[in-house]
This record gives sequence, C-alpha cells and structure tokens, in this order.
Amino acid sequence: MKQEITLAGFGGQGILFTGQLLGRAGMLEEKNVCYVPSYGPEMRGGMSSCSVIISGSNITCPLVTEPSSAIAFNHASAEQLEQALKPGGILIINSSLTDKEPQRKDIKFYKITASDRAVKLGNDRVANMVLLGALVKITGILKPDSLIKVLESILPERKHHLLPVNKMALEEGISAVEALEI
Amino acid sequence: MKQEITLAGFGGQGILFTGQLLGRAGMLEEKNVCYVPSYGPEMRGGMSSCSVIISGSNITCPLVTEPSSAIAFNHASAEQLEQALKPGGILIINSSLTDKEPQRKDIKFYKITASDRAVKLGNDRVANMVLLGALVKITGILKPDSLIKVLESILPERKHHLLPVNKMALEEGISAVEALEI
Amino acid sequence: MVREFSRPKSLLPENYLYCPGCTHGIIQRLVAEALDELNLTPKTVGVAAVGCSVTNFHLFDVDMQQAPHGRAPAVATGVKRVLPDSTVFIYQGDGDLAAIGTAEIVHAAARGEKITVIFVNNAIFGMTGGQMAPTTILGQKTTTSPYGRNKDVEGYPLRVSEMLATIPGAVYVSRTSVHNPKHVNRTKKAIKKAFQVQENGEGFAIVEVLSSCPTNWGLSPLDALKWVEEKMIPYYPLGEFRTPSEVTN
Amino acid sequence: MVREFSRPKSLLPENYLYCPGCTHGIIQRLVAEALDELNLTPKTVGVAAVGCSVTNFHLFDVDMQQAPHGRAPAVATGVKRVLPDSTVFIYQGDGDLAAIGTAEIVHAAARGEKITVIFVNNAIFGMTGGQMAPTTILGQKTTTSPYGRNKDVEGYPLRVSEMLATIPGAVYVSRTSVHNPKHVNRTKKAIKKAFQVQENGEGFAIVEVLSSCPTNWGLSPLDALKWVEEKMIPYYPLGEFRTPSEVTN
Amino acid sequence: MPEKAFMKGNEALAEAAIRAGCRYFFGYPITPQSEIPHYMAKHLPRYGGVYLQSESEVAAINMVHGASGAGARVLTSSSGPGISLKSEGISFLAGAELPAVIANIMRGGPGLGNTQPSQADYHQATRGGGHGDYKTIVLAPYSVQEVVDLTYKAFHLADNYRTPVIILGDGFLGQMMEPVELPQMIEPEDLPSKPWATVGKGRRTRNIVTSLCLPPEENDALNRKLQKKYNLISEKETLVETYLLEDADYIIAAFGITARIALAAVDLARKEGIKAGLVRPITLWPFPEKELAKSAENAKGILTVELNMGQMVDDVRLAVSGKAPVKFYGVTGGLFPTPKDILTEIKKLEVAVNG
Amino acid sequence: MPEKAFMKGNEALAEAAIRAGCRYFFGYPITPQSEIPHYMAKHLPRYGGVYLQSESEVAAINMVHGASGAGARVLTSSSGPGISLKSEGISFLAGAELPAVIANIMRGGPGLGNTQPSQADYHQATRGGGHGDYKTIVLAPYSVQEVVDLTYKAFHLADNYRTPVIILGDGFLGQMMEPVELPQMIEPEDLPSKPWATVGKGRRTRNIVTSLCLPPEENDALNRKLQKKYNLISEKETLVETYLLEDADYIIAAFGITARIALAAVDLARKEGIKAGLVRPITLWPFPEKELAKSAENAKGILTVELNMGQMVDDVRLAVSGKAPVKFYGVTGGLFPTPKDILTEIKKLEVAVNG
Amino acid sequence: MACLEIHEEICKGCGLCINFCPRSLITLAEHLNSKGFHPAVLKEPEKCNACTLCAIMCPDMAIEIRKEAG
Amino acid sequence: MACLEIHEEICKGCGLCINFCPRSLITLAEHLNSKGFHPAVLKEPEKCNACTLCAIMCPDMAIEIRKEAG
Ligand SMILES: Cc1ncc(C[n+]2csc(CCOP(=O)(O)OP(=O)(O)O)c2C)c(N)n1
Ligand SMILES: Cc1ncc(C[n+]2csc(CCOP(=O)(O)OP(=O)(O)O)c2C)c(N)n1
Ligand code: SF4
Ligand code: SF4
Ligand code: SF4
Ligand code: SF4
Ligand code: SF4
Ligand code: SF4
Ligand SMILES: [Mg+2]
Ligand SMILES: [Mg+2]
Repeated sequence: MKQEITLAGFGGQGILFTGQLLGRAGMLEEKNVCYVPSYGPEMRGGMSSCSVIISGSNITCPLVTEPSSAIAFNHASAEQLEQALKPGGILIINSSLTDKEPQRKDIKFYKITASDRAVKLGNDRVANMVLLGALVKITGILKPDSLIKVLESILPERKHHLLPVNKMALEEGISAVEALEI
Repeated sequence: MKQEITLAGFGGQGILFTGQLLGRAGMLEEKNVCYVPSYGPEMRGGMSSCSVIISGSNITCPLVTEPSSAIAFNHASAEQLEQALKPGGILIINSSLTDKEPQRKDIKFYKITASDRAVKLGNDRVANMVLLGALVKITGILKPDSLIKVLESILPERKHHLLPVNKMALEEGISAVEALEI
Repeated sequence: MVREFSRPKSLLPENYLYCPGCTHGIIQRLVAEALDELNLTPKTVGVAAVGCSVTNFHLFDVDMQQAPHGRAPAVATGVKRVLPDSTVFIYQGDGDLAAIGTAEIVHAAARGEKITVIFVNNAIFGMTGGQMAPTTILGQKTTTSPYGRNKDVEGYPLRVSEMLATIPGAVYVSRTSVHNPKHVNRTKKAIKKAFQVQENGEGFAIVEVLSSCPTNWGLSPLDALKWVEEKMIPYYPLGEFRTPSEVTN
Repeated sequence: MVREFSRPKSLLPENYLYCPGCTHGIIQRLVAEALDELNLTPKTVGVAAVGCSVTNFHLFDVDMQQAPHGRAPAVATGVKRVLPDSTVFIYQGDGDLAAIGTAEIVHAAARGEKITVIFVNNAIFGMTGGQMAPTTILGQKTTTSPYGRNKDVEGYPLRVSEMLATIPGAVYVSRTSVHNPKHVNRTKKAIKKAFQVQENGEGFAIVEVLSSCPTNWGLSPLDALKWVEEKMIPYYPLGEFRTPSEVTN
Repeated sequence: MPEKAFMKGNEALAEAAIRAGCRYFFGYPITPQSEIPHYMAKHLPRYGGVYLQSESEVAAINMVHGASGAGARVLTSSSGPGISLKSEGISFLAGAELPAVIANIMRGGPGLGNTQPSQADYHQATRGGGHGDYKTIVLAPYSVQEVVDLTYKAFHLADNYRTPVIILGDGFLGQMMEPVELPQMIEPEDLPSKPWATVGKGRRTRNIVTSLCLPPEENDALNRKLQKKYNLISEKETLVETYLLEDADYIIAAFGITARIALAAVDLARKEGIKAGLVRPITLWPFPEKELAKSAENAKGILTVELNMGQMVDDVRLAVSGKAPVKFYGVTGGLFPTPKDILTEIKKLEVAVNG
Repeated sequence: MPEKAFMKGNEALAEAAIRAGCRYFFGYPITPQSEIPHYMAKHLPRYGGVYLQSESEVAAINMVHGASGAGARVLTSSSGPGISLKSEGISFLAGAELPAVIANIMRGGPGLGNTQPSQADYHQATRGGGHGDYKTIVLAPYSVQEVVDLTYKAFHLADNYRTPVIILGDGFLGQMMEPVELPQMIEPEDLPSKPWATVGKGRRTRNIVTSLCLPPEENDALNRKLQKKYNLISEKETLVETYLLEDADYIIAAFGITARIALAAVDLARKEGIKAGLVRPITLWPFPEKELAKSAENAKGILTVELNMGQMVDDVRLAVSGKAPVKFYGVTGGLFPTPKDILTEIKKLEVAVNG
Repeated sequence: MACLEIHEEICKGCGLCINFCPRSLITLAEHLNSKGFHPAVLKEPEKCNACTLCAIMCPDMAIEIRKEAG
Repeated sequence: MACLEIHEEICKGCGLCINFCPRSLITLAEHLNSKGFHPAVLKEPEKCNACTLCAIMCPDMAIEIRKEAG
C-alpha cells in the first residue's frame, strides 16, 4: 500500500496547497507521508508541481521520478505527467482545461471536468477538491473524510463557511469517477 | 664562509635599514643573501630587529635562530642577543647606550661607543655605520667599500652630501675594533 | 497624432519572467529605450544585480556581467576603470543596493565612479519571497515583518537618494516613479539624463525608481500602483536631489 | 583653583601601544572618563574594532568583545538586542567605520540601534601602515595615494557625519576634535551626551572625533595637531549635526 | 506525549531552535532557506525573542558574535553565497570560542548557480571555509525528524564545547514536509549560565571575548587548545548510521538527502542479489573514520554518492586508506540520482573490482 | 641580461605582476601584504594602469570580477580574514570562468589571530573557501625568486584556463628580501585577445559573463565542464620539486617557506646518517599526488611539516593511501620549527616505524 | 491610422492597459493563453487614437502600435 | 597646592604637554627612558598652578595631578 502521487499545473492553481492537504490527510491516517514541492528559480508564474508519497511502510527515497498516480491541472502538465508515470499508473486530468487524449496504453487515464463541476458548485477554486475526490476514489489511498478533517483543521475559522462546498466538490469528484467506471 | 647576523634595537634606530644595507652589499659582492625583518603586531614603538644571512653557498633555511654575529643597538637587545648567539658568536654592542657587560664566556664581545662616535662625527644618525664598520672588520664578511657603494646607489641624490659622514663612520667603526684588538 | 510604439532594439525578443503587472518591466524597457535613443548600445556594458531582475542580462542586447548580490557597483567599477570610454550601467533592486550593497553604492558614489545606476525601489525583497527591505515602509507587512515594520525594532526606512546626495561624487541623484504614464515619461527622462551625465564624464549618476511588487505586497497590479502613489511617495518624495550643475567640492 | 587629574578608573593600569603623540590616547581616556562619571562601568559592554585601537579591550575595565574589521556595529547590535538594559559602545577608526564597515554603520543608524559610537577619524589607515582611507583629504599623500589623493581617481573624502545625519534613527550625530584642550573638553561633553542618549533609550548616537596620526602623516605630534586644525577641520566642520530634540520621522 | 506536526524541513529547523531555547535569530534572506527567517520572524516575538534581519550575511554572523558573546543561544541561516560571506565571521566565532548554530541549506554553485538542492558545500563546511585552523561541528540530517533532533542537539553541542555548529541541509530537505515529533521546550533561563559572557562586569573582573593573540606563543597556545577540544569532540560526538553492513560487499557512503536515495538503492541491489550496505555519516565533522575504516576491511568496494562533483569522497578515502577501492558518483545543479542510477554505479564498481 | 634586484617578497610579487602585463590592482590593506598595494599604487600609474583601493575585500574581489570580465589581467591580494571575505567572489570568478590572480600572504588565525607568518589557509585555498564545486590553481613559492616566477606564470595560467589562481605565500616570504632576476615586461596589448570579454558588443553578438544557471541541467553541465578543465589542469600543470628522494627512507613533505627549513633538516639528517629526502609541492592544487605516491612506495615513513595544525597532511595521506605511515608536525602563530626540531621529529618517526 | 496589436502570448493579463486607456477600449479575454493568463484584447480598434498610454504602462511590452501604410 | 607628577616610564616624549603648558614649565629630559624616549620633566614645579592643560593633552596619561595634603 504505497502511492507516489505527482500534482502539476499553473502557478496559482493551488497545486502546493492540494499536495499538502494530501500529505496531512495521510498523516491523519497514521500513514507515512512525505511531501516534496518543486521550487523553481525565484520567479513568478510558470508551472508548479509537487509530489506526495503515502505509504504504509517507512519512506526511504523521497524522490518521485515515476509517480504511481498523477493529477494534471492543465494541458502542459498532462503531457509531462503522462510521460513520467510508471507503467500501470493513473493519470487524472482536469478536462475542463485541456482536451488531451491519452497516448500511452499502459496507464489508466481519467478525464474529470473538474473546473466545470467546481463552477457548477458555485466556486471555481474547488476544482482541486474535485480532482482529489477522483484520486481517492480511484486509488483508495485515503478516506475522503480525512481530507475534510484536515481542511477543517487548517482553514482559519473565518473560512469555515467554505467547508461544505469543498466537501461537495470532493463528492463530486468521487461520483465523477463512479460515473466513468459504470 | 657564511654569516648569520642579527641586528636589534629600538624602533626608529634604523635597524631595518641597516640590515638591508648589509644584504644589498652582500648581493653586490655576488654572495647569496637573505634579509628577514621581524615585523610585530601592527604597533609603533617598541623593539625592532632583523636578520641577514650572507653566504658563499646556497641559502636554504632563511631563519636565524642562532646568529653567528649580532649587533645590539640598545640595552634590552644586548641582553637578548647574547642569549641567542651560537657558541663562538660575535656580539657587538652600542656601548654609548648600554653599560652591559658580557655574561657568556663562549662568545666574543665588542663594546663600541657608536652613538658617541657618531655625535663626534657631527651626525648622531650614523651610529649604525660605526657598528657596521665594526662588524665587517671583525667578521671580514664584506668589503667596507661595498657598503658605501650601496649607500651611494640607494640614497636619493639630495642626500648624497651624507655619504662622506657615513664613510667616516664606517671607518670609525673599523678603527674602533682595531683599537680594541691591539 | 499617431504615435508608434514598439519594443526597443536594445531588448532582445525574449519574454520577461516578472509577475503580471510588475513595473520592473516598464523600467527595464525605459533603460533599453534610453540606450537606443542615445545610441549607446554598441559601447555599453551592463551589470546585472541579484533580484527579480537577475536574468535581465538575457534581455538587454548589450555585453553584460552578472554581479553577486549587492556588488554590482564594484563590478561596474572594475569594468569602467578598464574601459573608461565605455558606458557602464547597473540595474539594482532595493535589497541589493540598500541592504547588502550599501557599502558598494556609497563608495562608488564617493569615488565619483562614472557609471549610471538604475535603482528599483519596491520596498521589498521581491525575488526571495517578500522579505522586509531597508526601504520597507513603516507598518508594511512582509514575510519577515509579519506584524508590520516597527520603527522601534527595525528602525526607519532608508532614504537612499537623500543619503547619497550628501556625497560630492554623486553628481546626479534623482527619484522618480512609474505609477502612471506621466511619471513613466519623467522616469525615462531621468534615466536618459543619468546616461548623459556619464557620457559627459561628470561622475556618478543614480535614478531611484519607485516600483511595484503586486505579488509580495498582496495587491492587484492596479492597487499596487495606487500603493506606490499613496504610501511610498509620501515617504520617498520624488525629485532631483542633485544635478551636475550643483557639483561643488 | 587646584584641580586633580588622574587616570580614570575605567582604564586599567596598562600602557597604550599608540605612537608618541597619537591622540587616540586622549580619546580613549575621554571615553573612560565618561563611563566613570556616568557610573556606567558595571553594565557596559564595549566592542573593540580593528585599527590602532585594536587592543583597547585590554585597557577598558569593562566587559568587551573584539569585532572583525568594520563589523563592530553588528557585534554591538547583537549584544544590545540580547541585553537591552546594558550600555554598549564601539570605538572605531575611519578605515574600520567608513571603509569596510560602511554598511554596518549605516544600518545600525537606520535601525536606530541604541548604541554609542566613538568614531576616530584620522584620515588614514593607521595600523596597517598609512594607507589612504575614505576620509583621507584631497592632496594628502599616503602609502596608497603616493601622489596625493586625486578627486578624479579616488573621489572626494567621505563626510560620514553629514551622511549619517540624513538617517532618522541616528539621533545624535556630532563631530569634534582633540587638537587643543578646549576641544578635548568639548569632545568629552559630546561623548557623555552620546552615552546619555543611549541611557535615555533615544537611539543611535555617534561622535566623530578628528584625531592625529603623527606617524603616518609624517609629522611631529605638534604639527599633526596643527594639521588637524588647518587641513581637516575646514573639510570636516565641527558641530552637532543632529541632536535628539530634532528627531522627526 | 510529544507534539506532532507536519512541517517543512526549514520550519522544523526553526521550531526546533526555539524549543532548544534559542531566542535570537539574525539573518539575511536567501533561497532555499527563507522559511527559516519567516518562521522566526513570526514566532520569536511571542517568546520575547528577537528576529532581526541584518543588512547582509556579514552583518548577520557578526550580530551572532555579539549575541553569543552576550550569552544567548542564537541561530543564523543561509545558503551558498551567504555562507561564503559568513566565513570570516565563522572563523572569528571559532577563534573566540563562541557557541552558535549556523544552518546552510545548500543550493547549486559555484557562484550564483541556482537555488536547487545541492551538497556542494561539504568541503566548505568541513574544512572551514574561513581562514586559519579551526573546525566546526557539522550535522547532516536526512529527514525532517532528524532536522528537528539535530538542531535541538546542535545548540547543546555549541554551548558545551563553545564552538560554532553547522547544520548542513539542502534545498530538498528544507522544502519537503514530513510528520515530526517535536521535543520539549527549553526556557533560556533554565540553561546553565555562561560565566565567560560579556554582560556587563558588575563586580567581577571583566570578561573579554576575542580571537586576537598578538604574541606568536599565545596564538599557538590558542590553536593547541582548540585542537585539543576538536580531538575531544571527535572522540565523543561522532555520529553515523549504517544499514546492512555486516555482510556487505559493496558499501555506499552518502549523507543527508542522498542517503535516503541510497537506502532505496541498497534495497534494490539486495533484491538483485548484490550484497550492498550503507554508511551514513551524520556528523560530517567529526567524520566517522573508524566506522568506515572497519567496514572497508571486508568490503570489495565503496561507492560514495553525493550531490556534488566529489567532496566527502576525500574523507572516505582518508578513512579507508587504501583498504578498498573507492569510487565516486555524483550529479549537481538540482539533479538527483535515482535508486536505479545508483544501482547501475554499484554494478559498474562490481565489474571494475572483479576485473 | 635579466634585470637583478634586491626585493621583498611582496614587492617582487607586485613587480612580477606588472611585468606579466597586469595593469589593474584592486585591494584593501591588511598586514602582512601591504607592500603589494603600496608598490602597485606607486608604479601602476606610470604604466597607464590603475591602482584602486576598494572599500573592502568584498568590493575588491568584485572589482576584479568586473576588470577581468572586461578582458584585463588583474591582481588582488590580501591575507586571512580578507581572503575569507573574498570567498564568495572567488566562487563567482570560478563559476563565471574569469581569470584573476589572488595573492594570500598568510597570517596567524583563526579569527583576528595575529599578523605573523602562517600556512593555515591551505585548506581554504585548495578546497575552495567558497561555496560550490570549484578549484583554484594554488601556487606556493618558497623564495623571493620563485615569488617572481610563479606570479608571472600565474597570469598565464589564469588566462589560459580562464580560472582564478591563488598565490599562497606567508608573511615571512612577503617580508624577506632576496636578490631576484626579473622577467621581461609583457605589454598588455601584446597579449592574446579575449573574444569572450564584455567590452561593448560593437557589431558582434553580445557577450555575457555569469555564473547563473537556473535549470538544473545547465548548472550540472557547467560543473562538468569545470571538472573537465580541472582534470586537464591536474594533468598538465602539476609542479613539484624533490630533494634526495631516490634512496630516502624518510620523506619530509613541506611547502613554501617551511620547505626551506625542511631542506636544511634533510641535510642535518643526512649528516647523521639518516636517509631523509624532501617532496615540495609547488602547486598545492593540483597536488602532486603521483610523485608522492611513487616516493611513498619505498619510504619507511613520511613527515609532513606545516605552519598550521595539519592541513596539507590530508593531501599527503590521500596520495600515499596507506602505503607508508604519515606523521604530522606543525607549529602556528608565527612560530617556526628549526631544522633541528624537524630532525627530532624524523627521529621520532624512525622509532615509531621501527618499533 | 494606427494599428494596435496585443500579443496574446506575451500578455500576462495584469490589466494595467485597461486602466490607463482613456477610452476604455481594452478588456480581458475569457480564454486563457498558454501561460494560463486571460490576455488583454482591444474591444473597439476603430476608436483607438494610438495615444500609446496603454503601451507605455504595459510592463511586458505586449502592446505594439505601428503606423499603418496609408 | 598641587603635586604634578610625570611618570617617566609611561611618557613617550611626544612633547604635547610642553606646547600646551601656558607657563612653559615642561621640557624633555636629556636621558632616554627604558623605551628609548626622552621623557618630559617639570622644570619648575613651584610655578605650576595645576591648570591640568598638560595632563588633558597628554595622550598617555603620563601626567598625574593630585591635591597635596594640606
Ligand atoms: C549573498 C547573497 N545573499 C542573498 C541572496 C538572495 N537574494 C537574491 S535576490 C535578493 C533580494 C532581492 O531584493 P531586491 O534587490 O529588492 O530585488 P527585487 O527582487 O525586489 O527586485 C536576495 C536576498 C543572494 N543571491 N546572495
Ligand atoms: C577583514 C580585514 N581586512 C583588513 C584588515 C587589516 N586592517 C587592520 S586595521 C585596518 C585599518 C585601520 O584603520 P582605521 O580604522 O582608520 O584605524 P586607525 O589605525 O587609523 O586608528 C586594516 C585595514 C583586517 N584586520 N581585517
Ligand atoms: S516578486 Fe515582485 S518584484 Fe519580483 S517579479 Fe514579482 S512583482 Fe515583480
Ligand atoms: S599609527 Fe597613527 S593612529 Fe596608529 S598609533 Fe601611531 S600615530 Fe596613532
Ligand atoms: S493607444 Fe490609447 S486609445 Fe488606443 S488602446 Fe491604447 S490607451 Fe487606448
Ligand atoms: S498591460 Fe500588457 S500584460 Fe498587462 S494586460 Fe495589458 S497587454 Fe497584458
Ligand atoms: S598643570 Fe598647567 S601649569 Fe602645571 S605644568 Fe601642567 S600645564 Fe603647566
Ligand atoms: S604629553 Fe605625556 S607623553 Fe607626551 S611628552 Fe608630555 S608627558 Fe610625555
Ligand atoms: Mg526590491
Ligand atoms: Mg584611521
């Protein structure tokens, strides 16, 4: 039971926050976790990515060079992550922002219209939770509830009104996968 | 044929200049020479000393820890140099400034009233030449003429009027030794 | 009256790495325009400092050296002393110039080094993540003054131009801003003047340009310009603090 | 009126290593007298700089640290931040303070660091053999300006007090001299004031004292004092450039 | 129950320092260590401490001098160029026997290089970037938990031996997040007093903190005193961790983050039937010479893996002293070897050794 | 006929630099090297050159950066604390591949130490006091004549390899006077042009002098390029001198001024029937590993003598790699071992080796 | 007549041009460019008098203004 | 009455006291002290009014002035 997850997208899409959320949730479930952001030259804009390892056993190497699953928040990262995935790996893309089609045959490919669904839920910033919902649903690495609990603990009180929409987004992601799998 | 000569006295007595003069004269005579000043903490006043090696053969170690001859320009350095001299070594003191008497039996001790003689020659600053005269007379390491030639070459034109008194001082030193030796 | 506007020739066709709305971009363009208009490009050697403008040596189409953080005035001095007929300019941020590089800028000024300094004051260490700079204004929150700059702990912001103006060798010292088109144009004039002072062999010339950092100020690009106008200019008055005619002993 | 005169208690009975006639000796004594008279000795921490005064930590009868060349203001800052109730002073030469230590003194002033700085300006690097300092006056010959300081090559001498007086955190900035008894007494007053400013928690205080270096100027001790009066003071006017009452933002 | 948290290496370092009783931080921003000052700026005031951003790294290390001399536990941190600028000050701290903790979160060099993870300041840290004969204790954590534990320990070592201690991390370790257990808070007033500190003499004879020794004999005596201290530290404070060393034919030597990758490589190798093992120096100075010398005796070859062009490998060679062939493998600039890359190098070594 | 003169080491260094076509000096005074700037201040203007006293050593090394980048031969000099301050800049020079000559006339450390002769900056010079993977060529003259010859050569090496070169002298060598033969004057305009220099682009494409390499691959490529250069230098430029090595049982390894004393010690030993010999590395980096390894094969023991607490001895051990026992003997602070002292140590080594 | 062109791939959507256009002729597009920004577009080119104010304030030189042939 | 003492071994013979004594009461001795300097001496103690000017200008605190008992 070990997942090496890479998340990538534009700077500003909340990639690092989403990765930390995953990491914290893993910690909550008393798993071994390790979160590694990629930090670029000290410049703004451009791409952002990070990796999270969640494992039942001790984590030695913290590098993720061949992720077992990945979430692509935009087109460019979808291209990159597809290349990087290990055989049998899982690629989840935000298909609201890219029309990318899978090239590799040895990976599992999930298109989630995350941004559209987020907008429908009334907050385009929760696209990340939709994608996370898909991830936990597909991999089973974490309980969805753990993510919500972590959100609760790290969001400042004054942002707690956002919890419901985040929860809904998570569920939206889960059911999006269920729909695909049917 | 090798002399390891140490000169010591107060800062301001021209010790370093005198040592360099010796070195240059040795070079003029195509001997191997090496001049080493001791430079203290970056402070003024206090003691000044230097060593000069003049040798017919290659000079390896430039350190003079046991001089074969020494000139003491004042009392304190006379004490020190007497201790340092190698057995059989030569100690020349400016007896105008110290009434030191020899303690060691295994060295040769020369009292030269250098300052008094310099004053008599009309320039108290040429005491060093009196002492050098004594040194070259006693050790035979250099021709007195070489010292004068060097002086000629390093003194700026406007100081050439000082050459005669320096020459006289040198001769004064030589004859002082001759007087002692009689 | 139809005017033309296009990229100055002294800027290569690479894109800036600055954040959206960062006025570094404007200032850098003005420098290139000045080089173009004064025909200095072929004989110019630029010195890049360390800060958000660190990669500007990729952009200016002139020979350039990259200096260690804060040391551009020293590097520029080395260049100018070897090549007295060249045009040497530096482009420094406020962290670079007013913090680590204080000694270098003061002494380049004191020596009357014949170089042109473009000093981009955005009241922050932009590149490294928005830390307090010596120029950060009182009360301003930064990643290292999270409770706002407090005069009792960190002291008052440093007014570099006023300080350098006490130095005889600094013959042109001027502070401008780029928060609106009028001031952009004034800044351009000042930058051109600073180059002309060098060409005339008159001495050290510096233009301090107030600039925005929307990212680290946590403001929209537009609000950041307002902040320049409303918060910075009152503490950092614009104007010429020294011009060549005033050069006295 | 019979007066007494003896060695201040805050100076240990060691002898100075200064050259004959060097006025470092007078200034150092005045600091000790100020400490005595203000009863500060027990709570004082001094910071020695590097220069001819380097060994003054052997002489002041107070706790002392020895700073690297130019960095005494930073060391003093470290001390004062840990011990806000102590009295912290620095004794720096002009090479130390106005050359290598420029950034440190400017920023200690900018932070309004509550320390007292005794700045001994003798227009030369004394300890290392009489090299040009940033304060060396025009035309002055030194071992590294053997043809006389030339404004076109080395620039104008730096007037540190005038420069620091532009910084709000520097609440007491004064220049004095010790070339005759009257000025020695004025210097003492200034030094006492600089300590009092610290005791009052008002901010950074500096006294620049013009001092002689007979050895490296190649002058007799007496001629050296005349040189202070005739050559230095005209370029370095005496007076208070800032006093606490004027403190404004 | 120890407190648990999910923290970046840099933040963990800062928090551990506070818990070790450090109330003063002087530093200058530089990537990839800036979270340390950010954290300190935010939290120190709450403990009555002082965060002060200095005008430069040179000023920072000298503020550390002042604060340490005044008796406080004090931290500074930087990376590459900033550490170089501090090297004069570090030499002064060592010479004046002042305790201090200095974190170097290494980035790509030489020169401006880049801000990516690196281990290229090994020589600088262990050989003294500064002038003169001195050593600093150098601690090289390989996980966020160890960042905490070693930082906490660093303050103790520094005070105990009156010596600067360097924590040698890298950008990767500084930026990564892992769960950590945090140690107990030490209140500065509970720490042993420092009778040598310059705090105002009061009624005692004055204290002097200096590294100036004008007479040759004094300077020589200081150097011999320091050397004695360094020998004692070597004897008592060397830290090393090993993995599957007992029967290892091929030993990987690696420190810090690289050792984590090497651990995975050892497992890979074992899976393929190659008897690999790992030596991980935790103190880079004092270097675990004996452990390495011992393990070299039965080894067929040693592979040193570093994020540089070959620096610790000198110490490995010195320790091994010809008893086994020592090979080096390294990448720089923010690149990382993968466990597979390391395995490939072990296989090459195997071929080289067996002809 | 070559010109002869009686000069101080420091002055000889300055004069040799001028003759090597160096017309720019940027520096900051410090004992015991101040005669170098004094000489330059006096003489450079006569050759149309520039002596500029910088506000600090940090500024000095960066002025060197600018001047070197502008294509000039340029010198700076300092000692201990000043060299430490220059270490950031030296790393930048190495990273930007700029030629420069840097003299370190060593004094007692650590910290402020004193101004007496020392060899305690060996590690700093050979391991790069600065951050990142870089090397500087390090030349260690042992007589005033060699000061002249190696300084002259240093400028050639620097330009040829586009690398900083350090001349590692000490206060003794700097202050002592010996007769020297001076080499021919090179006019800067006769030197090969530097097409990479930043002199104003004119009509060509622009030149950039930088050590910034943001992408990891670029930084790694720079490091590999540097490493290749360093390997070439090691191969081609290693300099060493030996004395009575053929039949030596006991080898003294010493550099610079200490090697002069060691020479006398070898003679003393031979007089007493002990077969001693000397290895004197002239380039400290690249270190003459092969020569030492070879001579170690037949030796019973090696004694490294230095004016420090043991620095070059690391390189001797690395070269010898266990083939013979290596012992260290050193004093610091301005003290010197006498030839007799060294002989005593050889005898101790003899006893230790023969049981 | 002038021709104003906004280079969509250079634009970072900062909006400064929008604010400084005295005739309010510029707006941000709905779509993202390849860098993830909503680029500025000139709504009513015919109303533009080439005053260059937008271009002067554009930090990225995304706006170019040329004299039209004729 | 006051008692002025010049500590011969501390004195460096710089002559500043001589210059600043308004009554010209000080001069340099013929002999050298152990440091090699001609020390200052008070020629006519009885004329000294303890104005302290000499002491104030002495860089080496070689001059001490005490109130005499009585
Ligand atoms: C010696 C050194 N210290 C610190 C840094 C890290 N650093 C890079 S840029 C910078 C500050 C930049 O601020 P500023 O000069 O104001 O430029 P801005 O990014 O705001 O334009 C710092 C501290 C460095 N590169 N080198
Ligand atoms: C980093 C460093 N650079 C240079 C020196 C050498 N140094 C010692 S004192 C000094 C200058 C002293 O001049 P100043 O501060 O004016 O004091 P003064 O001797 O004139 O009183 C210098 C350059 C040093 N000790 N450390
Ligand atoms: S961080 Fe600030 S200064 Fe730097 S590019 Fe972004 S907005 Fe501009
Ligand atoms: S060198 Fe100058 S400053 Fe130094 S002690 Fe002598 S006279 Fe005073
Ligand atoms: S040129 Fe002037 S009118 Fe045209 S779009 Fe730009 S600002 Fe508006
Ligand atoms: S100012 Fe430039 S970058 Fe900003 S929105 Fe307008 S065109 Fe785009
Ligand atoms: S105290 Fe006054 S009168 Fe007496 S010797 Fe001194 S200066 Fe002269
Ligand atoms: S002033 Fe002092 S040191 Fe100078 S001569 Fe007089 S007593 Fe002596
Ligand atoms: Mg800035
Ligand atoms: Mg001075």
